[in-house]
Amino acid sequence: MKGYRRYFFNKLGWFAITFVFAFLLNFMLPRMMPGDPVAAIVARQAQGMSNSTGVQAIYEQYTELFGTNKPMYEQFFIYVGNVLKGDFGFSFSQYPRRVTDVIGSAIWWTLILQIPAIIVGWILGNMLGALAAYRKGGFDKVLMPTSLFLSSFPPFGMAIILLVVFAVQLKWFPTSGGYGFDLIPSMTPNFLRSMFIHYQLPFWSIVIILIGGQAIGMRSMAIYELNADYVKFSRFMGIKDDRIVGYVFRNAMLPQVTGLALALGTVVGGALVAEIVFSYPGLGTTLLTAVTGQDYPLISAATLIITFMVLTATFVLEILYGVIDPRIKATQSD
Amino acid sequence: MKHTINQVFHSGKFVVGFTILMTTLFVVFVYPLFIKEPPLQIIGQGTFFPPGLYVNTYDTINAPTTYTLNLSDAEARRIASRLSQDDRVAMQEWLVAFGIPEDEIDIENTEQLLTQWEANYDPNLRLPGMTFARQRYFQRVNASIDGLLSTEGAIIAARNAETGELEETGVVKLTDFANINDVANVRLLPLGTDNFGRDISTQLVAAAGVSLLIGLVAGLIATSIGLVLGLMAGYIGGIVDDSIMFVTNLFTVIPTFVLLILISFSISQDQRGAITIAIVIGFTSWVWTARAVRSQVFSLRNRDHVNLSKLSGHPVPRIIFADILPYIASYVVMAFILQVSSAILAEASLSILGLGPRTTETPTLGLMMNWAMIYQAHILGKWWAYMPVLLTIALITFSMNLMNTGLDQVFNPALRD
Amino acid sequence: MASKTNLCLSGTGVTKVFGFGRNRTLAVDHVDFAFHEGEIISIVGESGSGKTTLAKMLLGLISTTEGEIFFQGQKRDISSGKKKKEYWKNIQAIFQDPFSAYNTFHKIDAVLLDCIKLRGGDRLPKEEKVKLMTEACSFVNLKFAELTNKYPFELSGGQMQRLMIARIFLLKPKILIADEPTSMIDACSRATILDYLMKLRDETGMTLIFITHDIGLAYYVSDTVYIMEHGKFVESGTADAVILRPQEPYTRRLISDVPKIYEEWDLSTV
Amino acid sequence: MKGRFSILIALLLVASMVLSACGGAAAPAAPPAAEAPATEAAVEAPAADAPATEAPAAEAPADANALPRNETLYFNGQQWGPVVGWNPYSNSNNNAMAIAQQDNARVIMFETPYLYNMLDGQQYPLLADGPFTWNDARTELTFKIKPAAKWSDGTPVTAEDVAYTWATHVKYNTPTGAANIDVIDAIEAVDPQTVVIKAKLDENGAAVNPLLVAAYVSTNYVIQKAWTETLEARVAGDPTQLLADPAEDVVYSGPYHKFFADDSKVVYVRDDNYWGQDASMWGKLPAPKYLAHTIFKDNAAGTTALQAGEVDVSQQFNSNVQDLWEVQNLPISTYLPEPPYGIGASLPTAFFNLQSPGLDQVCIRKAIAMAVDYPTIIANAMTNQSATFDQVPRSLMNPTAGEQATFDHDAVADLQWAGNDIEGAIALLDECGVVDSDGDGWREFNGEKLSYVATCPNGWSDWQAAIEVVAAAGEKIGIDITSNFPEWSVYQTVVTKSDSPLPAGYDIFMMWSDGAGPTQPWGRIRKLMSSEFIGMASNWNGNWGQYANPAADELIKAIPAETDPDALKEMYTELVKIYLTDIPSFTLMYRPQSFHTVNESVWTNYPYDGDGTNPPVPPLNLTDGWSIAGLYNLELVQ
Amino acid sequence: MARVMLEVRDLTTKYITRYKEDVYAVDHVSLRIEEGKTLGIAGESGCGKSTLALSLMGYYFPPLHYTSGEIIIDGQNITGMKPDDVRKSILGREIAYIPQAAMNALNPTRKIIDFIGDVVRAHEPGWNKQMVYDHARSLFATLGLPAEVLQKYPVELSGGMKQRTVIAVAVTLSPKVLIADEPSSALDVTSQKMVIKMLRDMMNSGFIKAMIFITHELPLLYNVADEIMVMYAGQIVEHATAKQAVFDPLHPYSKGLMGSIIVPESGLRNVKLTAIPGVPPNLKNPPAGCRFAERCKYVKAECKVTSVPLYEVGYDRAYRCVLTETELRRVYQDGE
Repeated sequence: MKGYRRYFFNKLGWFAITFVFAFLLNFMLPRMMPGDPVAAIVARQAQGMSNSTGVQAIYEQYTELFGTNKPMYEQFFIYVGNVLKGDFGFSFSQYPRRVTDVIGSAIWWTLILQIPAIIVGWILGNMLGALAAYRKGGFDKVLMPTSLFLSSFPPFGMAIILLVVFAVQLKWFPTSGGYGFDLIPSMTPNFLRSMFIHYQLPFWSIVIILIGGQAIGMRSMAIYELNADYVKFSRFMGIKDDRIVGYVFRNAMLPQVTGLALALGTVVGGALVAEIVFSYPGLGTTLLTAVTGQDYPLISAATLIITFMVLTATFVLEILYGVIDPRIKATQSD
Repeated sequence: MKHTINQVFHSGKFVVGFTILMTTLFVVFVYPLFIKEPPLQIIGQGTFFPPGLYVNTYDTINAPTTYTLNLSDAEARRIASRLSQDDRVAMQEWLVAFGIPEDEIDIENTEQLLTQWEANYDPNLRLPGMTFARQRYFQRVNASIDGLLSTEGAIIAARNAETGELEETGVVKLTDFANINDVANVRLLPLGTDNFGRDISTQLVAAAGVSLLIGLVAGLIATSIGLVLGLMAGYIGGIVDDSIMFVTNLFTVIPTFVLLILISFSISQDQRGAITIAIVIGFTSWVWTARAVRSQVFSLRNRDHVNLSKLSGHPVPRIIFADILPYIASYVVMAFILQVSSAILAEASLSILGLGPRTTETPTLGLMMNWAMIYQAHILGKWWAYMPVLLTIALITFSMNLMNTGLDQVFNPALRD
Repeated sequence: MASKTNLCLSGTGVTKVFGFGRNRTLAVDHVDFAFHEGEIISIVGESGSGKTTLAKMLLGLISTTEGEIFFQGQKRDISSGKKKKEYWKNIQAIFQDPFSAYNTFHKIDAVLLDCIKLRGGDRLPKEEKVKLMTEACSFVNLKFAELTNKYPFELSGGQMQRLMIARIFLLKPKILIADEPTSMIDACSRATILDYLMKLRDETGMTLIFITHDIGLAYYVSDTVYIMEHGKFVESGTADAVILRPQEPYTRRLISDVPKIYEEWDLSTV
Repeated sequence: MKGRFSILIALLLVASMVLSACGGAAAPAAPPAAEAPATEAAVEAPAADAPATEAPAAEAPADANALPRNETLYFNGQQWGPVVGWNPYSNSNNNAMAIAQQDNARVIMFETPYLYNMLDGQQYPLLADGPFTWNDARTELTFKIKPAAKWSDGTPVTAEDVAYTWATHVKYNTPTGAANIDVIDAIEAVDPQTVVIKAKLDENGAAVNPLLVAAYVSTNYVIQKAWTETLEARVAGDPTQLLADPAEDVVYSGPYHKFFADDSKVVYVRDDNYWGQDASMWGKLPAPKYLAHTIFKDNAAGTTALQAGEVDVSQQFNSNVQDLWEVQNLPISTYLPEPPYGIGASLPTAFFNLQSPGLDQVCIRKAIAMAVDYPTIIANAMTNQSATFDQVPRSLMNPTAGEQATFDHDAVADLQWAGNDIEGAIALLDECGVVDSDGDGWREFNGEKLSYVATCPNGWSDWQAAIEVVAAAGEKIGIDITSNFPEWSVYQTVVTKSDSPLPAGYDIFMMWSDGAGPTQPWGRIRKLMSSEFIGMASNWNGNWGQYANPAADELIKAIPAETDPDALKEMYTELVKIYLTDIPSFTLMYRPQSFHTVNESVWTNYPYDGDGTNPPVPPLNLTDGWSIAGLYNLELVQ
Repeated sequence: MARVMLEVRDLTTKYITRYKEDVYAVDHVSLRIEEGKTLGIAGESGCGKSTLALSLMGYYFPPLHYTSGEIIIDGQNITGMKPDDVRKSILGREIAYIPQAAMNALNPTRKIIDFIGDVVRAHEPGWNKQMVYDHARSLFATLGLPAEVLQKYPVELSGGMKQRTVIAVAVTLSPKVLIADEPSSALDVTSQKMVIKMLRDMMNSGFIKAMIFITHELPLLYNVADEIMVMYAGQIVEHATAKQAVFDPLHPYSKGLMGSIIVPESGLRNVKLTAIPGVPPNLKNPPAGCRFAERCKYVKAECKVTSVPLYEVGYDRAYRCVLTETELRRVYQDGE
């Protein structure tokens, strides 16, 4: 257990340090963008005003409110202080809504969509890869290249193809949104079913893209494992092939957990784009509108949340990995 | 070396991937030799002309020779093209609603149907329960079948320069044909036009080239950074290694795509050329290479041949170039290929969000997608505006992924089939 | 038995520490030694005893954490690339795994030419170089004409290891450190390798330092044996003294654990 | 291991497939329960084209969470983000569906005294009772409030509310207050029914701008005094907070109010006690019980929903809109059957930066304007949803009949240019000596190569497409024009900064000009040509190219006070002449005030050209200004 | 005569490489082990000794393929049995195998006890967890291994312990014959000795009835084996008692091999070692005649043409050479 605790704290330390840096980056980068976001708000206020003093007054009022007239470091410390209090400030583009409010309503959609999609994609990909390694033949020669081809589409491309084929042409699924256009969210079966139907296309567009890469990785891992000494020994101990294949899959899949953790950042990026294509509510669209609307606080918070999600997921995966793979504990206690 | 290359080209996967890529490159280089038009030239007035062969109507009428072909099905085709089965059913429906007994209408009998229609149809009459859209539909049907059964040709008239009156200059008969070779202006648009009225095929070829270039530049940058950092971290080790790995880990967990969005937005659109985007992509995607190179170098630097090289008095740069680089070359090549393909994907993803390169001078695959999406090509069924682009992206990345898998199997014999 | 002639390589308090903090490991722990010219020394230890680390420090491939190494009685100075190069004219090595000791991308000629270059023979005419290489190869019973333009991996393990010796033949260093030179070689080629090493030593009078885990080998070849355990020398002395009459319990155990042919191998002592 | 996984996956797959298949299959199975779509399909189009309406809607009218399809009118394109508040004082509310004080103010929740009708240019009373009157000196405007007008809390709307609204705008320096303070001196309640608006007077004792005073009554909401006082108390008099208050408790007078709002939609429900059902106003309630606005992320999503019958009224640019009925045979139509399909009301305009070298020359400006291929812009950028300049020759007026009548077409006919007139442009340039003297293919002026950047905000697709065509025109006449699309946030900051010269990269740039409204075309002309905006730190009005012409300024100043129609026509004609001669900016296309595409699968009787309504209902999505009258005419499709 | 625990007749197996080439790594090998005996197999790397170990199990999977010959374990001829029957009733029960790289022979993510459970249940599906545990416990006790090991993962064990655990797992079902392929080559001398002692004890206590011990370390082999077979290029070239094999080898190859032994024993310092030049032949197309001919000091013309059979000289002595015993002894005499 000592080895594992050390592993845990090691990872936790990493998590913390990375988070601090990510926080800094997320604060800095949006603020390096050109243009004046306050001007956008003033623009809305000032349309049709023909006296310049009035506009100037409004402009100053908002600059003061958002603190954009202060030096960057000062803004940063104010920001840190506020964030620690759970306050991410006002959204510029959706003023006077608060960032927490904006993100709070979007994040659940993203979580509900992405977590299952990533898990299912990962499992399917790994199964495919393992089967390709074990069965070889047609499996390896047809299914693998096919899944590789499918994964070669950019995430939005897969989303568009699914959209065109299944929603626009076949009309099996709705084209956009998170639930029926005529529904009011509630926990009724009707609503849940509508949500489920709207869920399908964004979900599969993420899954399909994910499968190929995972399958390739798993195939290699599984082949390595199949050649491992314990396979030979187990065979000579009379253990059935099924069970041995079980060993192999498990052992090959475990490192894939880290693979997934590492690839998570990319996957989430692609999934955000898929959200946008399907007009699926969530962080993807929030982020996009925030970026184009130069909404610093919203961009910072959205990227921070995404980073935090990825970081946490990575952390959880690695911790889990440490729990389920005894090899980790052992190397740590050496 | 030769042996390795030989082996590489014996890998089916690699060869297939390589062939696809080379074919793409071939097209990119050869196509412009034949079609010399600038890819972004606006030739169509209107959006999304469907793929096909375009024949200039004016030149057709004025073709030097007119041929008379008496095709027995010419009339049937003409009628079918202007009066569809759906239209007939709809006409029947209108007539029935108007009060004509249904059994008196034979929708297969074109002549009778048209007569009944002509006698009864009133474009301004809105039958009870009929939507406005439906009323307009009937107006359009009415307009389209006007003169359908006429056996007269069409008269060509020209304005008299003096009087300003129209004077008949000729008649185009129903049986008149022109040989397409006689028509002065014929243009093949194999993939139609885009929303700007630009030839998609020409644009696609150019865009594929630019996207490959972006991929190449980004891949080179990413690979170089990754290689240098990986070499430094792996070879020097110690604190250098620790700090490089720290940065690398940082970049791994911060979602690259988010970073990419932020950076490309900060660059601002007017600065965002194709190459700038490539550079940005390159600078955000070196992590994997750095990791891979580092771990390779790590195990290599303690290998005896490196020690031997040191003992032979070779300086560090030579050791790195002669004793380490060749060993990791295969990894680096594989990493490079992956970088190229992921950079192409990244450009496309950025562009679709409108954060791609500016380029009104050069098209990229991502930009083509972006415009097609903005003009809703996908939901209006204008498949030629986006499907070829998507397929091109997929094929290019697929070819690279295939090559990579092939290489992987060559360099890791355990993975071979 | 080599008499106590001039000191060739010696060290006091030589220490190597890897890592820091929790990962700190003491690989070599304040060892003192004195190797004399023309001597054959074996440093014997089990895996993880620090013998290879010590060898690398002696070679100057890794730095020492503490302690001093003296070459021919002088404090060794390898602070610059040039000085290192100079040092390496005097000390060379043969490694355990001939398959990984060669750069597979370089031809055999390059390996040998490097040696000529290190000996300052860079400017020699080509024929002269070929002559030198041929001579070196024939020393280990290889035909240079057959090897030229070949890659190391086209040779067998034994041949590669012989080529290593040819390399040393060209360099004629004062000290040769042989790190498990025969452990990856089949038994029947082992004799050949050892023979050539001995022959080389006889011709050049160099100091030969064997790094090995094989007590049999150490006994077989060396004048002086150092037994290493956990980074420390636990016992040293002449081969006969140490192997046949070990004083330290560790040495005794080590020797008793090795299967033998003439004596009974006592299995009850585990 | 393997077995377990396979089973798991198989289950997952099967479950999702079965469930989704149910969803898909349920739709065709549903018709018995679905009145609207089913009958529509039978009457209208072959079944294959029946919109794939959501199953839940069709089969479960009993579900309290589903909006009954035949009581709900669906919109899109007015609102692109979630609602941020319900505060009618603020312009920051991203609640465009309910709150948009503009020339054709949106009046579903908050109401204005008058409704502007862009088709006939008239202001029709809403809260007001009968037309307003001017005193003889045109310094005071008087109108009465309808006795029937009531707030949602049942209290009557009074003149005091109108006066207090204005007082609040002024007190807290709201945008509305700041915008009108220069022309309105005070608004007073003479008695509970009578409102008097006192105009600001100039040194001569005349109203500064009677036109703007009159416009106030149809562009600004009346807000309840009592609620305003509650709000003031809540924010303790802080202007920023007053504007930022989300006003969930707001009291309104309109026929609809908030029902539900989240990130994907906002729904309004009819107030069945709405005062407007009184005979003095509409005499009935509007037809749909619910107004629902779906928030789409982009046009494509909106169009698909429109195709699917999930949107009834679409206020967005649907490219190639005619495909929807011609190709896809959907029951979708626009106001006009043929291009331009809608009534153009705004004039997307390319401004010349008159400070850029060479662009101070009329001949160069004109050459560029002549060379631009407008038919291509209209066909490609607008997919023909703009009148051509053959149909509506260029002027300062929008294509509505009312504005077109304000000037003498014949008098300016010889100033018109056709566009794509490369030869003409070349001749013009040659004539005024702007030639290519160094043989590099580009013309020089004062020895400097003519090289410009044409720009518009990134992502504004039709403008971008238009700018591309402008850039292409330059090359043909030897002027180097490249295009550039900065982000909107950058673009707006740069362009609206009129107190310093525009930076490089903004030689030719696009901005909008006013649409239809009670002050038009005067307001538009002022913003296109008046020099008064030069030097403003943040100029959100116009004339960003910094054009100055005393003659034009004079006319612009005089028009608001002029009441004689003939004199007005003469003045307008003169202004058009100046504009077409000096070309400080040029219109690239016409754009509707709002796009108005309707799907008749559930509702019908939408306004269309020649629908016989009197006064005519403008195609403004049944929410803006007089177009709300359309809501009362809607019928369900039988 | 003692009971024959394992008899192999003319066993030939081959590898089929990826390029569809056949490599006959075990070429007509016959051998026989009696109860209580250990048969040692010696040879250089690549001589086929490990393949022989695999081939003896009677259970083949790609790339190794059975070609011909018979395997009889304790009187039971397993040739021709269905692979699944072999798996169920032979492997682990009758004959067990300790792999060469025993370090990695245990599934790294499975606890020892669970792995033992898998092994047991592969043969006795009815056993429940408790039964397996009790069995494993008593087994470990018998073999002198700590019971805690059962609850550990392989990575938590030291090298020596891991190796002994592998052996314990291999003998879980008390097989009659144990095949140990270089079981101690990766261990340090102390661990090696413990492993050997364990194997010895198992033999002595009759826990296993016979053992085949494969190694290239001759001193070790000498100490473990009762009889030694020397393999060269897929063939047995000499078979003798351990003493004879080491001190009186007949085949020139065995002679060379034994001449290269180095042990830290008095008087063996600086003695002349024998060296065999050259490399073993490629088994893809082995030479027609004697496979050692290329490297043999005493080669004759005929050696390169006719294949040489294994001459039996006495019950437990055989060699493969055209020269007679006397001729060989003479040439060796002359050689020195």
